[in-house]
Amino acid sequence: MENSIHSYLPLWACLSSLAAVPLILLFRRETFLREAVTILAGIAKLSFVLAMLPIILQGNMIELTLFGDGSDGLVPIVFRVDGLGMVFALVASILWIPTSIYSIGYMRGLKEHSQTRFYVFFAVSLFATLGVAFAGNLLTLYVFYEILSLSTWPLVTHHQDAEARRGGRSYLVHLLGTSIAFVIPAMIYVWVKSGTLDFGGQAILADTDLSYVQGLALLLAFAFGFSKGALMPLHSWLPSAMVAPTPVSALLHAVAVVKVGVFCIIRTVLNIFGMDLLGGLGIDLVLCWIAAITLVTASLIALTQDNLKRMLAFSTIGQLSYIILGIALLTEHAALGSILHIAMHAFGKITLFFCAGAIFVATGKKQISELNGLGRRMPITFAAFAIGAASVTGLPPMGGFLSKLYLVWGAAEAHQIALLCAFLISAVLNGAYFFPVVYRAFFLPEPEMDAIHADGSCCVSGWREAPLLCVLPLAFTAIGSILLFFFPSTFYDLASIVLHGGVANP
Amino acid sequence: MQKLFATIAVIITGAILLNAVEDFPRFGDPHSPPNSGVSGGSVSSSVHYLQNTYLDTRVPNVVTAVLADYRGYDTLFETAVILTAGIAVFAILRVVRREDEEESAGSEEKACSGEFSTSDSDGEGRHRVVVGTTCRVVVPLAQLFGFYIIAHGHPSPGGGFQGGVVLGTSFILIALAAGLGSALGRLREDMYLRLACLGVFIYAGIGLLSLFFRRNFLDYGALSGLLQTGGEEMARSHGIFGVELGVAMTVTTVMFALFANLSTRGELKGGL
Amino acid sequence: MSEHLPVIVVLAPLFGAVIVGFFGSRDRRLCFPIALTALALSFICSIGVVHHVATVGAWDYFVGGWESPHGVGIQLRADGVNSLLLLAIAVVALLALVYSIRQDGEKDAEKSPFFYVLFLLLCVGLFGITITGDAFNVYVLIEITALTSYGLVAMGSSRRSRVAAFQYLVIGTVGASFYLIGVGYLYLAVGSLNMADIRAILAANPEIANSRIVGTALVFILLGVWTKMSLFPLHGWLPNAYSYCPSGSANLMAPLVTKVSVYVMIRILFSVFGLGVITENPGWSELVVLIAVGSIVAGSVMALTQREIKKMLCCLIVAEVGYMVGGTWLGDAGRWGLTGSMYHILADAMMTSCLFLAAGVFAKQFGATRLEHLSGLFRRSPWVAGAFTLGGLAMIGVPPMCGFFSKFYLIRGAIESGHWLYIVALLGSSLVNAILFFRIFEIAYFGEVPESSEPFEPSEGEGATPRRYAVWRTAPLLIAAALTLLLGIFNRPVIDLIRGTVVENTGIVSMEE
Amino acid sequence: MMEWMKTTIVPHFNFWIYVVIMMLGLWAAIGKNNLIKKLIGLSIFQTAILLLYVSMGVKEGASIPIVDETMGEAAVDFMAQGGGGAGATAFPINPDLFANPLPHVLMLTAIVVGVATLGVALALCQVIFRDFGTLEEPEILNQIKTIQDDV
Repeated sequence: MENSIHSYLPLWACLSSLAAVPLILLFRRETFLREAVTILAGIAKLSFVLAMLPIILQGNMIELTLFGDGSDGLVPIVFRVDGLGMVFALVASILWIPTSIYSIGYMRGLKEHSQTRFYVFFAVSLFATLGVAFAGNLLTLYVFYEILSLSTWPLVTHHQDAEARRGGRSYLVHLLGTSIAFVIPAMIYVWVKSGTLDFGGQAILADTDLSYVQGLALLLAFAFGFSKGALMPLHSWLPSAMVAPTPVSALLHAVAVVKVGVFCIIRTVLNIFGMDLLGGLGIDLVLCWIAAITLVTASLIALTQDNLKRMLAFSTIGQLSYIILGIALLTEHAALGSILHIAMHAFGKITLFFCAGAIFVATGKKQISELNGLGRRMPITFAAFAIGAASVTGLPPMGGFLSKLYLVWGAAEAHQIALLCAFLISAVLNGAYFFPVVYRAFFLPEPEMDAIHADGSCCVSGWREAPLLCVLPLAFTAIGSILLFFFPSTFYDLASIVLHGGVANP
Repeated sequence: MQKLFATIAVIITGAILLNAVEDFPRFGDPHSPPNSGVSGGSVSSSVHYLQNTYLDTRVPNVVTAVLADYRGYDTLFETAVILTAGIAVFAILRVVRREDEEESAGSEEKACSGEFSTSDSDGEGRHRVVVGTTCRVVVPLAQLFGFYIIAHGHPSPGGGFQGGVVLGTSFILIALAAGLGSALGRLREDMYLRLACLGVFIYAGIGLLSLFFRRNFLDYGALSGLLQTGGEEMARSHGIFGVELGVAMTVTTVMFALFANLSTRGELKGGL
Repeated sequence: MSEHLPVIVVLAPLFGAVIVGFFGSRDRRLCFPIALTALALSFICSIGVVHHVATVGAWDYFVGGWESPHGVGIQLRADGVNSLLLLAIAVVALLALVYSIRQDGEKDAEKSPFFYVLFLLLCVGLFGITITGDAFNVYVLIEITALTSYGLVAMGSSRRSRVAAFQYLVIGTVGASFYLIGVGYLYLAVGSLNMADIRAILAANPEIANSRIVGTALVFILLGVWTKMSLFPLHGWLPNAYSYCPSGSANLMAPLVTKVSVYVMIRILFSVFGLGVITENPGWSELVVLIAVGSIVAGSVMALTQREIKKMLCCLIVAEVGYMVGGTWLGDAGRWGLTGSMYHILADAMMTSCLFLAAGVFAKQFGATRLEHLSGLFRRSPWVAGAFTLGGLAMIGVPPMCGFFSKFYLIRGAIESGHWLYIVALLGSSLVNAILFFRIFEIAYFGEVPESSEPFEPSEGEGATPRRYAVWRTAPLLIAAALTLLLGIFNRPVIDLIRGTVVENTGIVSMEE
Repeated sequence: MMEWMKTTIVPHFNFWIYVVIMMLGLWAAIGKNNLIKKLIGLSIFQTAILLLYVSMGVKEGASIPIVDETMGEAAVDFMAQGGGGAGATAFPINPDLFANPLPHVLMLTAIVVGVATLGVALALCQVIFRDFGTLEEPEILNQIKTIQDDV
């Protein structure tokens, strides 16, 4: 059924953003050229990914092995594009372009320093993100995972002040510390145990005689080691990383970084353990409950936050656990929902972050309690915010509805009523922390006129939207979330390819 | 504390070493592995040396032949070790004073002119009649003897190291008897450092020559064509001699350099 | 001439040293070009050797043409392990040489020709140790390396450098003498000095191989090389010696001298005693791994307490040595630990070189010797800071830097052989490295640029034009950083070559296991 | 006891002597405080190793390893007449008559190394004395503690 096609496309897709780095450095004085390079690289990346899409949709895989063929017991660097990787790559590369445009608006609007460095590391982190998406074995995955951790550190700490220092430290201690302490030994243990790290074919550990304790230890090592997935109690880096400029938070902490975390955990479940082994050992429930607890707790914490970005951060933690819980349920529909949720949540959450940033650029406000009445000044932004919030909460007709539907369906299928309730409670809580914001913005009166910053560009009288380059992307992604409800077929097909290629017939 | 630690360490070391003694071959055993090889195996290299040295090199003194030919690669680096010592002592100890340079150069000039001169600042030269005279007699003899040892390394005990030390001693003798300045007049500092390098260069250069005859490094047999000798054996013999000359040059100069620097704390003035 | 490459690698710096010594004192401007030519020749030849080994196989060269019978002459042997090390030595030495280009007005300019002579002789020693196939020849070359090191350390500007050099001398001589005792015992037991010959005799005569003489020989050879490589608890000399020597020579010694000693240990185990000694004496290898763990822990803890950049790096060397010794003695059946150790020799040479070059640049360009002085470095000199960052990341073991891949194989070996403590130490030390380096990165990245942000003017009259030489110092640093990255990305060919040699040789070993 | 001495010490007395000398030297090199005494210890230590090697090469009834020229020429003639391999019984040079040359060669190297090391060490001592005014290690270390200057 599956053919693997040898092609260099995945490599080019990864490298296209890396290749932009020297150009960005070269044009560091000409800001226009520099930004044009960023956007062109994004377009190039997207077109490479799109070029691979039809091949994947036909049920094929694309493979590229560098440095050896793995026949001599060593681990080569392998790129393999399958459905799961494609979903993630598609999301990341589509969203990079609006983020680039947005960051131009944002960075210029705030006259940030060191913009060249910002664009350079942004490009590098996209390189690493696609590398993770296309990684064909665990070693490759890990390599790109670490590149991502490091290349985002300068972005998180962009402001270079005491707060950024704290945030950056927490970021690294969590991400680097856990990956060195847990993932490396777990990865090599898997290698010793099974002799391979390759994701192709059946799951790596499927044939090994893991005991319950070993299996549990490995699963926990991976789940917490890939701490970009922000499972509690290793979640605290995510809120503290919100010191980053908003485009960084938007792309990296709603899309790339955290999704890399859950992506890795999905890989762990599907390709390292395999659903059968996890179910057989009975360790899936442990992961389920960790995720479920994270889910509810994070939503509750989000309720108490006043800083808009921190609230979004905790919301992200909760939504990530949706994905992890979905895959850990080990039912077909839950897995489908979980993969779809990668895409849906990405579009929704990036919209929300864009809005937060746009509000900050236009008015300098960060706290939810300050947003009273702003909806009338910034209707586009807040409309987009409402759409994004609805999508993340899971209301129709937004994309998030579909994925959450499948997730709940999967939970029911697995007869896990408690987990089903966790989903529902969390969905209610999502609504509870998002809609007060929308309510405040549109229906509460504005406190005083003169407290508003005057540096946002004025489009229509009375409107004080953020710069056009900020508003356009958020409108685009908001519309994207709606469109995903009506046209989810690409992602749906890809997700079912994952499940039927990797799960149904293992 | 330190002594206690040292005692413990030394006792442990000694115990380990003595523990193995019982397995050792008897003292003077002609059939111990080093002397004749492992029983049942091939003969040890020393037997090969004893039997074939004369055939291969026409050098009766096996030690010389092994030193400079069979294991000449070792000896090359041994010479380099000596050079290193000379250079290192210079680098560590030598006090270079730029202001004084002209002045000291002047005094060297003066020293050069004098015959076992009494140019030292202490001016005690006239009390050294006995020493000076003895020195005048002994130094040429010592140098001659040094050259003899070098040249006679083939048929009798001797060779570049031994001869070089004797030659070096002759210069030290001059320094002791007539002052360092006098000795430096005969072997100036830049000269002896250069000669030390030249010695190693001669050694390695002779070895390198065989590369041009498409033979391996230090294969003196390749030089037979160049030296117009009858066979490779004599070429080896000559090669060994050339190498010994290089060794002697380095050893002589470095011995003197060590003395000169150490006896004057690197100032090369005054002296003992 | 191409059939003589193995010996030319060693001879080029020797001739270079001699020629510098001869002409250098007359015209000091000649020293640098001559030294550069010599090392470049070595570099080219070592590429040739690597190419030959990779395409044809192990390369034996018999000095003096004494090929038969075995063990009469001195044999040079290049295989998958040491040919790469030759290349690494050549690269690191070239970088250190370019870095150490002397300035005309420096205060000890009269000695600068002799600095180059010692530098080149040190390279001779390192190349020679690496390529030789004779147990006694190793001793002679160890002594060349040691004597030149003492001289180079003592050339430091601080009073402390002399004391450090003296301590180094005493300990180094004791270490080398232990090695000599070990070789003597070995000679007493088998009557040969040629490594391949000894190996054959030991393999053919198990009763000799199991005798107490050979056991004692192994113990003393190991004690000797451990002293030389500063394995805990024999590490006392290293931090002082390398932190107080002039940075030009520290760049050469710190990356290479300990690494070459580790190589000697591997070579002795591999080609003389056979890897059987590790697997047949599990108790002893357990002990050695424990010592290695101790070294890792001690090195990391000491590094945490240091506020001086160079001293901190020196302490890290102790920990890195622990990695390699432990990896060698893991004794796993697949020889992954050994593979990892061998790769780590190369990787560590590159990254230590990068870090020491960076420390040198910090000191010369910014006058920064302590961590606090690096404040605002990323703003003052992004390139230098970036290169240092790459080196630090490699030390932490972050992919795709080379430090990661060695740990990858080391841990595999440790898991297969069940040395969990070693894994904990290895990962713990990675985390400590992460703390250490990110502490520096934070200072450098967040810290304010100091008031006197002008290029640092060397105080001791080191010349009025430091700018002119800045590029000579930064270029090697950047190259070293790039190589650290490239060695990581293209680790496969390297690992393949090492693996080929290991597998080939373990085939011989496995017969007696 | 006597028996043990007869089997262990007497036939290997050379090793016992060397080990004892070596221990003395090593103790001085590590344990003494004075730098010059350390060096003396180091030299004794190195010299003891020479003893080890040289005593290895001793053969009972053998002379110095210099092959008589007449004997050598006889060997050349023997080979010229195609008289078997080097190991044949009639070969004119009997290796049992000569001491083992290899240890001597090796020790020549070791002596040279020892001299070189000693020279460098003495130079270092002089510099240290110039800088610190003492050769007692504890005093030097005390003085070093007070330096917080250059690198």
